Amino acid sequence: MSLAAAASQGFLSPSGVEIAFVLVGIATLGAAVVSVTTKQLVHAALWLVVALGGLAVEYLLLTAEFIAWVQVLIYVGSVVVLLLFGLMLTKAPIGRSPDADSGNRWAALAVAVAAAATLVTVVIDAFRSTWLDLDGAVQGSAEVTGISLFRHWVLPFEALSVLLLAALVGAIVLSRINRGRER
Amino acid sequence: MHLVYPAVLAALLFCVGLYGVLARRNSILVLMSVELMLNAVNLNLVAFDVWLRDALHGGQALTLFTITIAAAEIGIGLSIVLLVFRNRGTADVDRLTDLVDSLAHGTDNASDDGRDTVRNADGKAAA
Amino acid sequence: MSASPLIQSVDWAAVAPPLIVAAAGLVVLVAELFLPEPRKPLLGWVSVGGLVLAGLSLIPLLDGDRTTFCLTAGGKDCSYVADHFTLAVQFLVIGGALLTALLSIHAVEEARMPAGEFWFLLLSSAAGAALLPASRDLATLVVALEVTSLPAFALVGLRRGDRLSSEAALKFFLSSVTATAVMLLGVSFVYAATGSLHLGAISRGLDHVDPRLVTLAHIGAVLTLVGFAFKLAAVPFHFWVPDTYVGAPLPVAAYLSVVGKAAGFSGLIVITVLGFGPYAHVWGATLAVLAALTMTAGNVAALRQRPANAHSAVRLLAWSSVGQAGYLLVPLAAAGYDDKPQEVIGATIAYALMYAAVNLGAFAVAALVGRAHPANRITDYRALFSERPLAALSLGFFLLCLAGLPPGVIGLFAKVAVFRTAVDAGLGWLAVVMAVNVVVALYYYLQWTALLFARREPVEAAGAAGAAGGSAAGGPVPAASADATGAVAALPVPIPLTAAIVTALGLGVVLSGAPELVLRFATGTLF
Amino acid sequence: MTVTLAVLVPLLPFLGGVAGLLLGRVAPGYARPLAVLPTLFSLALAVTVLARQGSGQAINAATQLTPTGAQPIDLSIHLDGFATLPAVLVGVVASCVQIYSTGYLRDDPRYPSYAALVSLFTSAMLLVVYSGDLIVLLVGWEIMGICSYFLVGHYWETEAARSASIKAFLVTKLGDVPFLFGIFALADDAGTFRIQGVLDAARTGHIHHPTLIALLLLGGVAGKSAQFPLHTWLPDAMAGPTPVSALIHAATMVAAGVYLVARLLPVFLLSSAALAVLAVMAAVTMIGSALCALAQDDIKRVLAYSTIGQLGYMTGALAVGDRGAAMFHLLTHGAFKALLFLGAGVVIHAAGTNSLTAMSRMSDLRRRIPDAFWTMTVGLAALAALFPFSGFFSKEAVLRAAETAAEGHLHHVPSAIGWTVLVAGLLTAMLTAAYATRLWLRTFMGSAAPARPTAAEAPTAGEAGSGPDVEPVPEHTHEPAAMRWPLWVLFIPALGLGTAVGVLPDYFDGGSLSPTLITSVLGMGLALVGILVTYAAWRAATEAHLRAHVAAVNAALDTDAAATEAIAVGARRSVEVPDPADPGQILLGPLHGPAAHGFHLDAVYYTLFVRPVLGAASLVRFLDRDVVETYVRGAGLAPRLLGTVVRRAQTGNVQTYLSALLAGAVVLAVLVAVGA
Repeated sequence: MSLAAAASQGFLSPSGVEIAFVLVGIATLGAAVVSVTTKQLVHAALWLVVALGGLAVEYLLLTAEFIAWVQVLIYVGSVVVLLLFGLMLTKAPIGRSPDADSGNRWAALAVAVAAAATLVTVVIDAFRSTWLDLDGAVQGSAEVTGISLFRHWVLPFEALSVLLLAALVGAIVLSRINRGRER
Repeated sequence: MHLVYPAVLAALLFCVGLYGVLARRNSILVLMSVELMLNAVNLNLVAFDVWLRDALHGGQALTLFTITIAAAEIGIGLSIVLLVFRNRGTADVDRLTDLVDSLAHGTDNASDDGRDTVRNADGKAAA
Repeated sequence: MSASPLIQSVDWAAVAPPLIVAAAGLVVLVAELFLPEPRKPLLGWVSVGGLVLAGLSLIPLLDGDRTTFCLTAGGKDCSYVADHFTLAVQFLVIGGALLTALLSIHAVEEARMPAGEFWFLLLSSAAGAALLPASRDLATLVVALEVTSLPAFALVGLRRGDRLSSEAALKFFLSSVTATAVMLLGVSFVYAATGSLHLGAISRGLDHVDPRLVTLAHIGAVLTLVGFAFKLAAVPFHFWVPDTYVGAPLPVAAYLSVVGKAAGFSGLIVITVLGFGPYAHVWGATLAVLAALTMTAGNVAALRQRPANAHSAVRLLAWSSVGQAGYLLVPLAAAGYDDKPQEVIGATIAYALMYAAVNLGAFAVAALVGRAHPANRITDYRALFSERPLAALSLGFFLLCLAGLPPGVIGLFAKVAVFRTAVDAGLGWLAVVMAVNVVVALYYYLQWTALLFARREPVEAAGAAGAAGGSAAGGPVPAASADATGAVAALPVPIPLTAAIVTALGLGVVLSGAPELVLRFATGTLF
Repeated sequence: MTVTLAVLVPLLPFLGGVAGLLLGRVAPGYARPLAVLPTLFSLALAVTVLARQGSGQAINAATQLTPTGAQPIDLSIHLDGFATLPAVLVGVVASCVQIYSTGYLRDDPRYPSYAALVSLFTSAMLLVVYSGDLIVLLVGWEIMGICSYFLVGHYWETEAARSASIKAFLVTKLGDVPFLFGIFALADDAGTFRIQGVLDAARTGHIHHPTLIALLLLGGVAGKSAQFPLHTWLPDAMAGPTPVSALIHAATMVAAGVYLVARLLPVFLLSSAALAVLAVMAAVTMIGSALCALAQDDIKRVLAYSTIGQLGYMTGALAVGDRGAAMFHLLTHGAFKALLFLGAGVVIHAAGTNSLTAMSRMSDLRRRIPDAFWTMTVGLAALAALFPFSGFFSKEAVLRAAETAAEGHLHHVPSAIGWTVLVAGLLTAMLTAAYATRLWLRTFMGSAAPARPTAAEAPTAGEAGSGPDVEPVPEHTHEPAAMRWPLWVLFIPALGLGTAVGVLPDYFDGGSLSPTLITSVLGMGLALVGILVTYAAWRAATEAHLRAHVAAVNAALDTDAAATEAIAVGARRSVEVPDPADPGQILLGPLHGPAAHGFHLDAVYYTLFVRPVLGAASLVRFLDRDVVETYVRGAGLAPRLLGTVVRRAQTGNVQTYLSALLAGAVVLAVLVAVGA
């Protein structure tokens, strides 16, 4: 497809979109790293918001508008709020907690570094000269995505409704304090 | 845009999430890290979808599904964490070792008894 | 593109089995709101009815292949295919769920689990597992796998006041979610390399991948397998199994050990055989290594179970199910080395059908004994024969089937069918590993079987009996275990539980008499 | 019709056994008829099948059991002389043993399960004999094994019985692993599990790895048929009840290995290497076991070692490619050895001990149990291969085959193999005669000189126990008829089966089985030498050490036979005081010590295998009382260590689990990436 075009595009002459993508990407990655290392539990959730928001910007830069809005709505709007609620309900300490990391830290670091080395090597090897053409028709407007969803992906979509319902029921039944039947 | 940028970003984000899953003690923070891993995958899918100019938009569709799945998982995961917290007063994953099958005899009886007392207390509460 | 119809056509008969199961779940959920408390047990029977109905809906599909949710443009790939493979696995899933439901009816009552939610979650999980073998694109597969797993997390944690139950649920949840993330990463790589999520298109695409993407495609293929290998409890993705089974309500553990595994191996089969056919050398070798690791780890860990430890019975069954998962993987690995992989994986189906019947049976007897002995130690099974001869004989039969010894003929033949696929594929080393494992497994299955028929320890020797039962430090056994001797006979057995045991026993005996009923799957192609 | 009858032959005892297991507790009264009648019926049917089949063309009938995979598994029956004759032998011995057991274990509370297991065992053996398919044969083979472990452990209260059953399980399973691979490799080469198909493939040269397959199969054969170096479980298995020893460890199960080689002999003949291994195995087994038998004190252990030796004759015959001779010896040996064991049961009951030394202090055994005396005398004569008893003819058939091979008349058998078997066979003939004589003299000619003049004159026996001589029982009435008549039934074939020598070739491959002059003279001569030397040594020994002290164990004689034996089994270790009056002591000289302990092979195995396992076991202090639970103690060291590792990995910390999960995924990915 657009592999041929890649040859003409060097890494040393970045386009505007690329510069924006890389900058936002660095910010996203930084926020993610802080989120998994900070000792302040609530801050971790807030840094996660930054990272997820950064990803939404990246989606926009990749012309996937619909996904970007869904990302903002679902993640930033509800998931993080849920997580914060969870932190409150489990009486997580506000402020620094010295034992935020488990004893497994070094094993975790080793596995993560090994995984990163593998994945990055493979990905760079695979895509080092692949050009992503963003100039054509919009790929991810709400209309395009919606049409493809209902034309080609009806079955998983339907199955997903069962999933959501089950998750809802499951979450309710688990978090309901024991009462009702046995009383 | 070079496809390498989103792909490498996704790979790195995935591994950051992976580190968090393995290193965090509070289970809610572990959940957050899982979210990072899933989001990394989403970035991958969107980038590939755009690059491939997929007529079916499989990548974006799967991204939407993944977001939904992630939301559902967070919901049920949080309720499980709350349940654990209610039962033991902690949400630290590395303290959940009651189920380990001890090599030495005796300690498992203790956990068994503990379980029975919980059940009994439950029964009394019900009565 | 605009000429094609907007919406995919749907063949409702083809999708009936998972649809009916899901619909039954909804019915139960709604009905619970209107049922007064004393009538709640009805919900269980409604669920059983729904599952029977779903099973019956398989019959009209027997004639052959049906496809639905096909692409309206660009290719003939379909998302849902009801071929013989699908039907066989759906039969297994629905049957397994049915037996689980029978097991659960009294357990829901006694553990005071919320009835409506329990049945809804069970049925929606079963619906996902029934959808899985029919799925022919990665999006549906991922969603179906999640539909199978998510309700299961809640089911495991449903004994809400119990520390172990919630701990088990959290462990299961975290492991599963992580495995899902890894799998999705693999899916994204496969998507990048082939440009499609439909298995048929992936298979065609893998034949001529851009050379620069070959490594990516390989890694993607392997990582995609991880999610399903996790459900199947292949080593090293098995760690959640013993802890989760022990902590979960017993019927749920039985469900996971059968239907969960069915979801795992059917997903693996669909993906490897239909999707990653051109990469057979990769996944064949991978699965062969996983199979060897899995059966060895499962069996040796089961061997090391202490009969006097709490929950040792369920834990032993858990480890044994890990070992059995290894056998299930063998034909899959062999399929990677065969020219016609579709014909090899039938042995897995045959083995799984045998395993489902007898393993559920074993769990049913464990549930029966667990009523009198909540700790469910293996030593609690001593002299079961003198108290409940039928239950003891059934359990003995189930264990012998699992071990592959006569009179559990079907276990032996299923093992031989599996073994033969390895030999035929030239996987001599795997066959050797399997044979050694079968011998190793004899020890713990026979040990348990013999215990059923042993004489009861004299009451005054109860303390010594505990020590003799295999304790390391000889710690005193709680007096409850001595007092409870004979208690198994005292408690009445609920009818559904009896029905479950009898059904499983009947299946096992019929299959032992006529093994060709399942072994015919081991020949010819199912797709 | 014949096929239907043949199907019923294994089926009847199976049904009887199952019914016995089910009804055992509910209705113990049915246990006896359920044990005896199906076996008798099945014997009658087996005889009918033999009569109808005669020496005619082999019948093959099959129904496909599983239409699976490349090689279908058939439920098939193959009826020829090699099947019908052993079936009758199994039927006769099993019937005798069942009847005998009704008397022998008459007060045993575990009789119902015991009898049911014996029935199951009989059915499995008949299945092995009739089966035309290797997988079905394997099923029978394994059932026999399992029944045998349970039966050896019948007296599970005693340490000896427990460890014996574990040992039997482990040693035979050690052989079964290569055996299983051998069968699958064979089926893979031949393309079928049908024995007939395998033989056809062997004839047409489709077996591509005959040496490998034959050696793998030999592993299982050595385990099952107790051949060197896997023979050590058989003497210990004598801790089981005597009728079990008679049925399983003499006449049937141990013969199954020999039987299998006989059925598959064409495959073995393709490989000279396998034949050579077989011959060496046979020679070592024969001579070694005969020396051991000469040094044993326990009457049943003498018989056990002699069984090993006689099985060595059969494998020797197979090594020289004559399966007719092997089967002939299998038949006669089955008859006279079962007779000897059942007789030994009577003797043990009457003497209250199973120690030969103690028996040699009893002067009146011969008179108290005349049935046992006469029948055992004939049995021992047959064992020693004296003319005209049955053992003579079958042993001569073996020697004749070895001689033919030694002269190089057989193109597929190297003459060195023939010489090995011939020389070992002749030497063993002498040793066999010697230990048979020793057994006879020590048992029945006790305390020769003082033929019990007065009660006061028997101080040794008085010291030995309180039972027999303090209050002698003039008319010994303890043995019920059920224990006496089987002896006389078995007496007939032990005496006269040799006369079948003219007919038998028609049932087998057709080669003549009649003795030749030169081997007969050599064999008889050597046997007579053995007898005379032993007698002389015995005379010298008894006169020198008439009053040696011995500590023997005697059980009260008013208990039933099985209880007597249970006590004797439990006390076996205490009687191992060397007795200077033993002719074996004189004959063997310095060899006596090692021979008495089976040449310390057990000690070698102990250091190599058992000690590490026991070390682990004592660490865990795993002390369950049940027989089968102790299997676990015998589990090999490697699985246990591995199991510990796997269990230790199960830390309970979910992050450890996840680390392993993700690390596993990374490792897989890296491996695949590198591989790609």
